[in-house]
Amino acid sequence: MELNIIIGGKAGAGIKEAGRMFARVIANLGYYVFVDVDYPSLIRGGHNFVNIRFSDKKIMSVKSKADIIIATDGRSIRAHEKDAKEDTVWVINEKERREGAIRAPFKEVAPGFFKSSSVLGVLLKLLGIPLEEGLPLILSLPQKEKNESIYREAYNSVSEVYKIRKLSETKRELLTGNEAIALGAVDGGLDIYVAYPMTPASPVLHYLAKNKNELGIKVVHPENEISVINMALGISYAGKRSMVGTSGGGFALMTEALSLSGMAEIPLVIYEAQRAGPSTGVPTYTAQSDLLFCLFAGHGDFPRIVLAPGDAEEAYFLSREALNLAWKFQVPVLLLGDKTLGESIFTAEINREKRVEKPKLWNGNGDYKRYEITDDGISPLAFPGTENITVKVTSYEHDERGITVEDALLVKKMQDKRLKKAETIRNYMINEDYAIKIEGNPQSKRVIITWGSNKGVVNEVAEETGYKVIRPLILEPFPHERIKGEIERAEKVIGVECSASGQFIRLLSMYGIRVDANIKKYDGRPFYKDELKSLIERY
Amino acid sequence: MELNIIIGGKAGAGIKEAGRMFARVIANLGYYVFVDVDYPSLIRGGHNFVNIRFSDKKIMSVKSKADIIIATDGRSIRAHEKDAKEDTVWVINEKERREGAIRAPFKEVAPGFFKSSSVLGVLLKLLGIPLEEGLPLILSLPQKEKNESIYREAYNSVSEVYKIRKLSETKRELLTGNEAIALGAVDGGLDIYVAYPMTPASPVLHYLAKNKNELGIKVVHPENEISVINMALGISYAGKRSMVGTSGGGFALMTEALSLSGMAEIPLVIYEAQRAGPSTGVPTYTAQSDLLFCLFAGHGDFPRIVLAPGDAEEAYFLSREALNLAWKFQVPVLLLGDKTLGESIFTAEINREKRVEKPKLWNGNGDYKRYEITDDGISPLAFPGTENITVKVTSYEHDERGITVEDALLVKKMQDKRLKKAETIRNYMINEDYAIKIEGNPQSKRVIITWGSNKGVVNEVAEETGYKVIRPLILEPFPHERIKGEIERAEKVIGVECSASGQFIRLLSMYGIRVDANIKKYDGRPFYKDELKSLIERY
Amino acid sequence: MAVAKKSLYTGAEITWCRLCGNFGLMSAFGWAVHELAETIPYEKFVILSGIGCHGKIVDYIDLNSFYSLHGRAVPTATGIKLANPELKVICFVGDGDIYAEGISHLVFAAKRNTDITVIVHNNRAYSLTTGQFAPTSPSYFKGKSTPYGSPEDPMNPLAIMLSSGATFVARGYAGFTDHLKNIIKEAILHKGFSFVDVLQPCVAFYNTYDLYNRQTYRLEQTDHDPSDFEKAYSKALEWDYNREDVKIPIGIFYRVEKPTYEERA
Amino acid sequence: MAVAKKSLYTGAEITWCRLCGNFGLMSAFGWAVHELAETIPYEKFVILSGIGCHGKIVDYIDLNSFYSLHGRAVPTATGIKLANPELKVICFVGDGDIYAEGISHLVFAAKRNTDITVIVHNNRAYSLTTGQFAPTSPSYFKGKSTPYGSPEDPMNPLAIMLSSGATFVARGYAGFTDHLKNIIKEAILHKGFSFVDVLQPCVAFYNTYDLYNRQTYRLEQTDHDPSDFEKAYSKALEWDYNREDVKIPIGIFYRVEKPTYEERA
Ligand SMILES: Cc1ncc(C[n+]2csc(CCOP(=O)(O)OP(=O)(O)O)c2C)c(N)n1
Ligand SMILES: Cc1ncc(C[n+]2csc(CCOP(=O)(O)OP(=O)(O)O)c2C)c(N)n1
Ligand code: SF4
Ligand code: SF4
Ligand SMILES: [Mg+2]
Ligand SMILES: [Mg+2]
Repeated sequence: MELNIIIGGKAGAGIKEAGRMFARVIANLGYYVFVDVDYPSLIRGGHNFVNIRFSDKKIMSVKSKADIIIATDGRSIRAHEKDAKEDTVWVINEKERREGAIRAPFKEVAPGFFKSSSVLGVLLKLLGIPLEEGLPLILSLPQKEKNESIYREAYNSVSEVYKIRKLSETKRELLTGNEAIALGAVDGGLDIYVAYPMTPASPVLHYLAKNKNELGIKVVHPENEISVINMALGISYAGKRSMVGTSGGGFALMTEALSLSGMAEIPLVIYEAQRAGPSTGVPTYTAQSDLLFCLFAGHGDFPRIVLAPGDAEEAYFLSREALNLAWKFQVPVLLLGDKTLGESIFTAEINREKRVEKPKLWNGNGDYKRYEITDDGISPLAFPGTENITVKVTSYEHDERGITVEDALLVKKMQDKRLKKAETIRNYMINEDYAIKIEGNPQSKRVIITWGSNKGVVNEVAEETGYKVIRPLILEPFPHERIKGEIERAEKVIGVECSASGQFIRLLSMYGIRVDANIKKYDGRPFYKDELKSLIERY
Repeated sequence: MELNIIIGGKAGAGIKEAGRMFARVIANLGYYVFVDVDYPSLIRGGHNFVNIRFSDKKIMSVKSKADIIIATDGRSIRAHEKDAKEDTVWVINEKERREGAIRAPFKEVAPGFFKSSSVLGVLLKLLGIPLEEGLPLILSLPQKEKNESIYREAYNSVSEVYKIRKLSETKRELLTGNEAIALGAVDGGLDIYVAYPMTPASPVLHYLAKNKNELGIKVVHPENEISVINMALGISYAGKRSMVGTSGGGFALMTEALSLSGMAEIPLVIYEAQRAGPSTGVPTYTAQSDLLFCLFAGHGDFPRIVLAPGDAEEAYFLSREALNLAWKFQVPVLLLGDKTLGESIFTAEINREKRVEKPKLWNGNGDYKRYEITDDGISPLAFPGTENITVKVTSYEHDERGITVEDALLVKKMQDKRLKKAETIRNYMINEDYAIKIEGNPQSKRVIITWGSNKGVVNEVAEETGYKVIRPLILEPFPHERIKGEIERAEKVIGVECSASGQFIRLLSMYGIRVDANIKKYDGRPFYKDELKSLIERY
Repeated sequence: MAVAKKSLYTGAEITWCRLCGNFGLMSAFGWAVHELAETIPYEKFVILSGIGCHGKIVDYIDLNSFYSLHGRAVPTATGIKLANPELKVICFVGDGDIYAEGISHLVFAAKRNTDITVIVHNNRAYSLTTGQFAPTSPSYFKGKSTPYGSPEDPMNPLAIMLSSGATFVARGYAGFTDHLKNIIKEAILHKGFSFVDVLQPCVAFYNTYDLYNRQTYRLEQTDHDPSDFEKAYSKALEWDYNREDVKIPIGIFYRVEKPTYEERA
Repeated sequence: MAVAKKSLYTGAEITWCRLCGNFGLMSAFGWAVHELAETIPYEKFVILSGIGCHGKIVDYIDLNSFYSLHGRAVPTATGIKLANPELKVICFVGDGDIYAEGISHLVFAAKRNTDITVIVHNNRAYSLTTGQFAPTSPSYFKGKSTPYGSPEDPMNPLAIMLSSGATFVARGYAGFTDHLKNIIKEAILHKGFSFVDVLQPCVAFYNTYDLYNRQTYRLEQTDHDPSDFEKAYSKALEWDYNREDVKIPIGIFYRVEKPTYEERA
């Protein structure tokens, strides 16, 4: 049992809200659900839609063709003709016309605002879900009386088409990737989140700002991204865990200080939520085309860690991990997401658990040297304010105490220290269980290799078409030996990614991993399941 | 006949000046000369030195061991003990002591300033070069009487050790890499140079600012690098040729607008003079560790060109070429140099010739569309101010007129246009004669592969040890097929680069090119000939 | 000499909210251009914008344009003017855009007296990013990044511009289109750096129509002398972008002639 | 209670030019710290710097330090203070560094009233990069990037700081070490954002000792009232960083109490 539903309407008309409420209802009934949110960069008007798929099996993708299309305005009818199948059930605004469509009263609470209650009412009735299942959500809205009457009227205005039954008593949890990242960071010990607004990373800022008191953190929104990252480095230097969040353009502005983080060995987590570029591009749409930039950003040689979650659960886990890794190794850690990961709604099973690893701390004996040369390249940490010592960090090449050096031997010595640290990181990371995931049909000799938010759609297609899926979650240090091991006996390897120039495939080739074909999408939309399946079937 | 001379002393004592004057004299006598300038980041005091090598054969490297060491202060004696051979001729300040050293009066024109005249006097006499050969240089200095008397006294204070004769009547030309870049840009049609000071790129700014009237250009020094690059984009949009110059940290700040240049298809040349990083690093020393950053900087997918000259002649040629390519293809072009290339003095043979190619211009018919879709992906240019049309450029994804689009099909269409352009660029560039250089012993099956300013030292060592040298001058689009062709029958391939993490080798591996060994230097100093030779001989 | 009026509309779909202050601002600018077109040909205008709701204006107006980056329109404009001094270069920027991200460029454009015009769509909020506090938001502003109220007091951009050397400093109100049109005309005609802070209500995140309708008054209707720096500065301090109970002067605060950057560079 | 004086010298080789104004500035700061150490333990101090000759100071002074990027010491300092409000955070920055590259951060630190101290080594030149004009260079300044004279008039950082909301604004002179020491002490003790512009002669690129010895006078020796904003502002305008024939006031121009950013954030 599964259905794919599109709800379209104007920005500001509560389309996203309707999608979220419906997802809540269906997840309460025990279903798995995935919601892709498609909206242009504007505040009111235009055309928004949510694409919702739910199923009794675990799913994490949507299809391009919908079983039900709910068009709350005339433009939505035209926009979604291409997404309809022959048997698609259409529900349109009572003021509009379309052959065979059900017409319903999509009422606004105020002019131009909130059609969500009416959409929910219509949709639940259509699916044969009892009115009571949606009521608590409606009653938690502002202007609840008005919303309730709109909801009831809408519910009663159409007839049942499907009969969706409760699947189990367990209500599934819903989470966006961004919420998962926020919570993961908090559970990894986040003290202060610093960010300048930028789609699609802003929801993390908003979520943390709203809940900062309960979560016990501080949230800062400074004047620009350069300030953001330098503030964060100050916070980490002073001994508190910091994290920043941005998208490609903002990240670009941070690259000077990224290199500082590498040189000064100051822990830092950067959440980079990719969107369709280059430049301002298509800012509310998705892409995976900042990959190579993130891997090599910053001048000079220094170690870094780059992690790429594929869904909300991995986002939670890797975000928490990112905080710990940054402090364990005193390096910048990039958490590389995208709009699809960040803003889609997932049914996720997350057991929140605080996990704050103690970093390597100074033992308090003798003189303190911030950049002490050690076997593993990692120097013990101490923080300003500690009695009898001074903690000196610097953007210049330096000696063990942190004083500038220019002498050839000393310069090489510190470069070697950081190379040593890179090796320590590599040895640790590539053995981590989660470095790569093997999914789909693990026995198959036909392989899809992909990364990030393609996880859901690729795994589903792979299961149906009998492909094995290899997906690295750690992109730097790159677990190439393990990938090669998994690929060894493959007869066919297909790459799947959202980048016009095929950045992921170029990364693979850097490690001698070749693919037979590369399926690229770069129109700002995620892969749809039916679309990807037919593309895969061509090979 | 060749000699290697080190002159050491305090910053501000005219050591660089002495090196430059001596290079002038010896080049006037028909010799080839190469000067490596080694100085820490400070204004007065500390320890500076120039390492000068001259020969009757073409050379472009220095050795670590010197035939003559001129130590103008006590510190220089200690600093250069390690650079002496058994038979090194030492000249030290008369106030100092060292066994077997010649003592000479290194006089200052003013306290702490300008020992250069005395150094030149001593050196010329030591080499048996007539006093008159240096006199014109001395007389062009400020305080010429005082300088002349110091020069004469110094000349007469020591005895001849060598007898360097005039080699030919042709005086060789001297040029730093930075001067060559400045002149190349001007001859490529530069209208306005925009830069914020940053070692080792600043000399281009200084040179152009000083000569702007004769060269017929404007020079602008704005408030920061972000302003620099955005100003330059404005200049190009308005139809004038712009160029910017910076080093790694400043380039990092430019990466957001680099992506804009890609999206808006605005011609731009960026000179990135690498120095030892990460971060502030060792700012007056050399490195090749911004390579991967430059290749992948900027969010999103967009075409770019990256050029890497190996000496002053190539710097002139590629800088001129960069201007033309930027306008031919309407893309950002990076000219990737480093401190060794930029600040070393070369004997260079440059025939200055203005070469300003006309870009693809709008034919004036019909409506103007800035992003017209064409067969080669290149849209005709027009500039604001043209009657009856509007020229609209944008950082957003756009239609042919330059108006924002978000629709999936239109987004893909423009991405495809830029992919098409990338292909046009690739086809053009990889067939360029200069895409790769084959040097050393072209018949050899033992190969060194290297890039940038290693040219001189690698070629010399290769000639002596019988290696073939492959050196790409175009790093993007990468001429990998041609490299592979050259490498096919090689028995041994050794990489040589100045990067701790081996960035060049990682670039090669991205295209399936593997090396058997990689020789890396990362202490901020260039490879010295004797040093590299012994390293190569180990394989 | 009457010049044929060119349509200034590109035909692109306008995606501002109904009643957004940007409409008034765009009209004022359009009128100003039409009036100026008597002496300045349309093709000599170049408009630029930052990123934000305000930025969309360059998609709508059919003049030469450069849709720049968030915070960066001003240096780009300076480059255009340097390259071709015959062009009239006007930047449409946002308050988040130019008072936060790009403040350095604004200060230096004023310092240099570069001959461009900067028009700030000052809605005192980050709107396109769905409502965060901005440098000129009042301290009680509850935005998405500061749901418990902004921890900062607003900046006074006029005071900063005057202190940075701007030679033309004005404030307009998008609700008084005709008055704003005159300011914009004067700003464009001014030789040197012109700065116009436009109070622009944002109906979605900070609806200030009532406030401005009630509190603004016109400097021309007082004895204000725009050639007097001290008076201009004290007028600039009259309203602190925070209080709602003081009068808000609009009009030209300051105007003085100085050699431009393009002349000196 | 007498506290044992800690040596504040790291032993690193000092590579400033002989007679550089930075020596006077460093002494003044050292004395201030020793005096403050009576009540503030040494380990509670954190010093930061930008990149330039000025920046080397953090290598020489044996206190906790963060040798930051060109122009970025101020946001880093804000982060430190947010993370640990018990620390006394002092930035040593250059005029190129913070009036050009990092001006946005300076304006916002003032606006926020973040409780840090910013000491500007204002030698009115880019020195470490061998002598280019800087934001406060006079217009006749011939630097390496402007060999025919700067095309810009100097900025007045005090006016900008006052207009940005700084709660402590002062100017010192590196040649009057004792006077400067007192200013620095007051600045560090001030709760809120403290800004000290220090006139720092650079003997290599802009030797201004004579000028400052001749022209400076002390505000304490006048009837200046630092609690009066208007007076502070007009005192700030007295010298435009250009003329050599007007008197240059040094001392504390303005001081007022306001809640700090750390308290409000
Ligand atoms: C470097 C960068 N950072 C962040 C953003 C995201 N962004 C887009 S619009 C905007 C704020 C807009 O506020 P404002 O400038 O006041 O414009 P308004 O929408 O209010 O007109 C931001 C932060 C961006 N595009 N670029
Ligand atoms: C991003 C960046 N741009 C440029 C530089 C090069 N740089 C180093 S010091 C300096 C100028 C220093 O001037 P100022 O801040 O006044 O310091 P001073 O040397 O005069 O003390 C510059 C531009 C840099 N380090 N980083
Ligand atoms: S969100 Fe505000 S500024 Fe943006 S279009 Fe709507 S009303 Fe205008
Ligand atoms: S160059 Fe100037 S600022 Fe730098 S150390 Fe020398 S005198 Fe001081
Ligand atoms: Mg705004
Ligand atoms: Mg300075």
